[in-house]
Amino acid sequence: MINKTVANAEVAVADVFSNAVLMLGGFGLSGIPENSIKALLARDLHGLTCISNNAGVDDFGIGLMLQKRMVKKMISSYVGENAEFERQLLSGELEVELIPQGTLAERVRAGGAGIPAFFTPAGVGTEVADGKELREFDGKLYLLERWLKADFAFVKAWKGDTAGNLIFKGTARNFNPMMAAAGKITIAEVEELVPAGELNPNEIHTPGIYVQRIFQGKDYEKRIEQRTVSRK
Amino acid sequence: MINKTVANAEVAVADVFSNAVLMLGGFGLSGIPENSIKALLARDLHGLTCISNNAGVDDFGIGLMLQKRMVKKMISSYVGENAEFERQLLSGELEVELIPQGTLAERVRAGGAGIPAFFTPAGVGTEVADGKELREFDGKLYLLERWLKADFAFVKAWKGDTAGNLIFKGTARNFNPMMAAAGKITIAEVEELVPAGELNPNEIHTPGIYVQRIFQGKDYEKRIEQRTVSRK
Amino acid sequence: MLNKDQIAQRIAKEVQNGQYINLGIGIPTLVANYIPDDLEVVLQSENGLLGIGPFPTEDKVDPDLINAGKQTITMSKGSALFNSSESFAMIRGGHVHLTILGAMEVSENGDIANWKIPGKMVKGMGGAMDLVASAENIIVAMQHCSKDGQSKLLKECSLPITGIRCVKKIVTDLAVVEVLPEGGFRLLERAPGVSVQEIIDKTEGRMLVEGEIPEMSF
Amino acid sequence: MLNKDQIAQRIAKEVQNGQYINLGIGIPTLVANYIPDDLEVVLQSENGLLGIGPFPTEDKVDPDLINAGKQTITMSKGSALFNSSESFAMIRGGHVHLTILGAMEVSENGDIANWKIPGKMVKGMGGAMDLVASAENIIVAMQHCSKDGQSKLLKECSLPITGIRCVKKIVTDLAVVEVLPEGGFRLLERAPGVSVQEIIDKTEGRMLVEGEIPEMSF
Repeated sequence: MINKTVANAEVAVADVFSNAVLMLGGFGLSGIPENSIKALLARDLHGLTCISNNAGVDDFGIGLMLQKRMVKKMISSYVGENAEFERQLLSGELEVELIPQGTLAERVRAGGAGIPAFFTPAGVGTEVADGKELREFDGKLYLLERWLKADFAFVKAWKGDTAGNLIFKGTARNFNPMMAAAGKITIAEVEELVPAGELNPNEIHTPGIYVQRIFQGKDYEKRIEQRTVSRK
Repeated sequence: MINKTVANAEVAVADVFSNAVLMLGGFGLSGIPENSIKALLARDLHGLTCISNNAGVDDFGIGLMLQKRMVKKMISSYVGENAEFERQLLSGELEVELIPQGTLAERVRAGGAGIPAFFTPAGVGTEVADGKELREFDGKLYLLERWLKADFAFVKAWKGDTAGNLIFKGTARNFNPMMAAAGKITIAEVEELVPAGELNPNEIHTPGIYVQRIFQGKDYEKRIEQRTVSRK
Repeated sequence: MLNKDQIAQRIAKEVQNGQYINLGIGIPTLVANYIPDDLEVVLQSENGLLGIGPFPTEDKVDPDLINAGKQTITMSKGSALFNSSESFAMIRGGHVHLTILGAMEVSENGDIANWKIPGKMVKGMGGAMDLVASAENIIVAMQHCSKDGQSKLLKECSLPITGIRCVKKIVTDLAVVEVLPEGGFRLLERAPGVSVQEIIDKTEGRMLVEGEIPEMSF
Repeated sequence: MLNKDQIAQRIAKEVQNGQYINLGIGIPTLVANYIPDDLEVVLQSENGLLGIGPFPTEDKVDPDLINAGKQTITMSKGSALFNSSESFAMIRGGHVHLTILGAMEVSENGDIANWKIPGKMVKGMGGAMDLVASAENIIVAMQHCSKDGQSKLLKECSLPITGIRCVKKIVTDLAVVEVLPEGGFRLLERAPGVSVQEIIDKTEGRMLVEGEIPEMSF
């Protein structure tokens, strides 16, 4: 089996270039590629377009890339909880394209799956529909939406093997599998990297074909945004 | 959790009606809903439209439904290995719509996913494109294809729980998950039915939301079409 | 007048056995606390879970298990995990029976606005546009009037809308209101101690009032 | 003239390290036997497997593990299973680097016909139309002529076509032929003992012959 392992995050992101289009997995701060983001922050990059459901918080995740002014444009569905983001947006420093979450997920899936466009009901009659083709099927209106692809996709999995196969855990799966498939170069970081053959082929969420580089991540912080508990 | 269990195949298929549109999972004879097919054969049904990648063989699977003249129309990608099928087709008794396998898979997925239409490159320049909208995206030509849905979808899984969650095994997965999502009523038969809570939520291939009825299958024959072995 | 918990409690009465339900952030999340124990329902979280359980005890908190409001959660028995594309396939495909969400405005033809205040709030629509474009039954939980006293049940939405002709019912601090298929609101119930006249006065859109309007019971 | 195994053996030389490959039914399936051990490649089966291993020994036969030709197979180390929609997402999305398949006809602009003989054969296209519409590199394995001596390398396909302008290379019992981007065939190699003239005679489409044409080596 083809071995996709690279030494660490620094090696994995070494050829990311300014003005590239990136995808970053995660929902809120759950399942984000922490190691890759840290390695990207250490590089001198600018003009990036980041496709990610959220934009992190001020001092973690993509929020840190915004602080460093590496990002020219965000393509997201929800960008609350980020004061620096809002400041850059209102001042015009940052371009933002807001997309309904399901449309975002499906556009990314379409990018990986070779579907250049599809119809969805989300956004009909709203400003999301501006400039888009509207068509009726079986009595209901739909919008035509295009695929999304990226030069580099960054995903975070629970377990992975050297062939690039990935297994996610809990709701940290979210956008990661679709982004893995939509990246020209997909870089996966995992909490536990095992030799090919150790994962059950029936339990794999992302087949290795989508992953170009994989590395063992370290020091996961896994920050929680809304720690909510109930009494015993 | 909602309990979807029914006693057996006979109960599960009791309300299937003549002229209904059915989907049946499986690739060749692998992963086909053997018990449901047997129960359908015991009923007096006609005029059925069957959406299934293949049409079984003469004496097994959907082939048996063809023998009984229950099927008006087959929608498939490959229908070789079935003499009775070919006879009915050439004599005009049976209508057949042949669809590229990937387009079939994606049309069924679209039906379950609320995507009424999508563009695909498969079939451009061929008779499959006749009467379909052709459009260029990024310099390449694509066809517009519509979703497929069914009145009843029949799927076969390895394990399932009473909430309708399913896990498939090996390549017997094939079309089953998409069909489960595209049926108005989805009937799942499983080799092993367990109480809700016994399957690992992270390993489920088809979430129970798609399944309306589930039953413990029995006497699986699992016929092999091309037994091919190598010497030790 | 109802408080938030009472609005949630009243909405819980709309829940039917066997339903798959998506609860939005805010009051809708509270609905889970009031669903009767004898109803078997499954709560969907659009970030990839069917079967939301109670919030975890301190020792069970797992950063890899959150709901769409980013709160830590648990899984109920028989739950299933999946990716975001599958999650919205479920929603768009009409497999989720009931969606309960908050709103800033609802118009008398069922349009809803809940994602943007031009020049002020630019958080994004999240999954709301997909949900309102897809679910067969949509119930809105909100205050009847804004903080400065403006009605939120309008002839037409003034804010950028999230979806058209989709809201079926509205439960506010004052009333339970149906959106008629042909357009217009119809008053179904009033909050304890609230008069029909007060509700009419605080509703900008057309409000049909037929016969005796019962007080809500819980 | 090459036999089927030799055609497969010659095609195996086109395989590059690190490729994901889809092998069609027939001669293409035989290619797997000739891929050098020092190349790391992964074979895709469009019914839902990455990492096809050798055929099973009698005691390891599993009806739940077959390839697209419905033959019983095994899985190699590091393989992954998935559904048909994901499988063709991989194919359509361009993730499979090389597709090797059989054909009844190939035209000089790279059109391929391999799924239907009107009035005679109605088996269906299976995954072939998706594969040829998607893969960046498509190699055809076939006999140079039909059983009744008609060339299968044509100016235009006479049978219903499977895909347009997609075939990059053809390996037959007589020759290795390239399809030029601007149209037309180009002779690359000839089978041992077969003359350039015989190949030209048996090719209906335009065949460019430049310089010395080497004999195939294995």
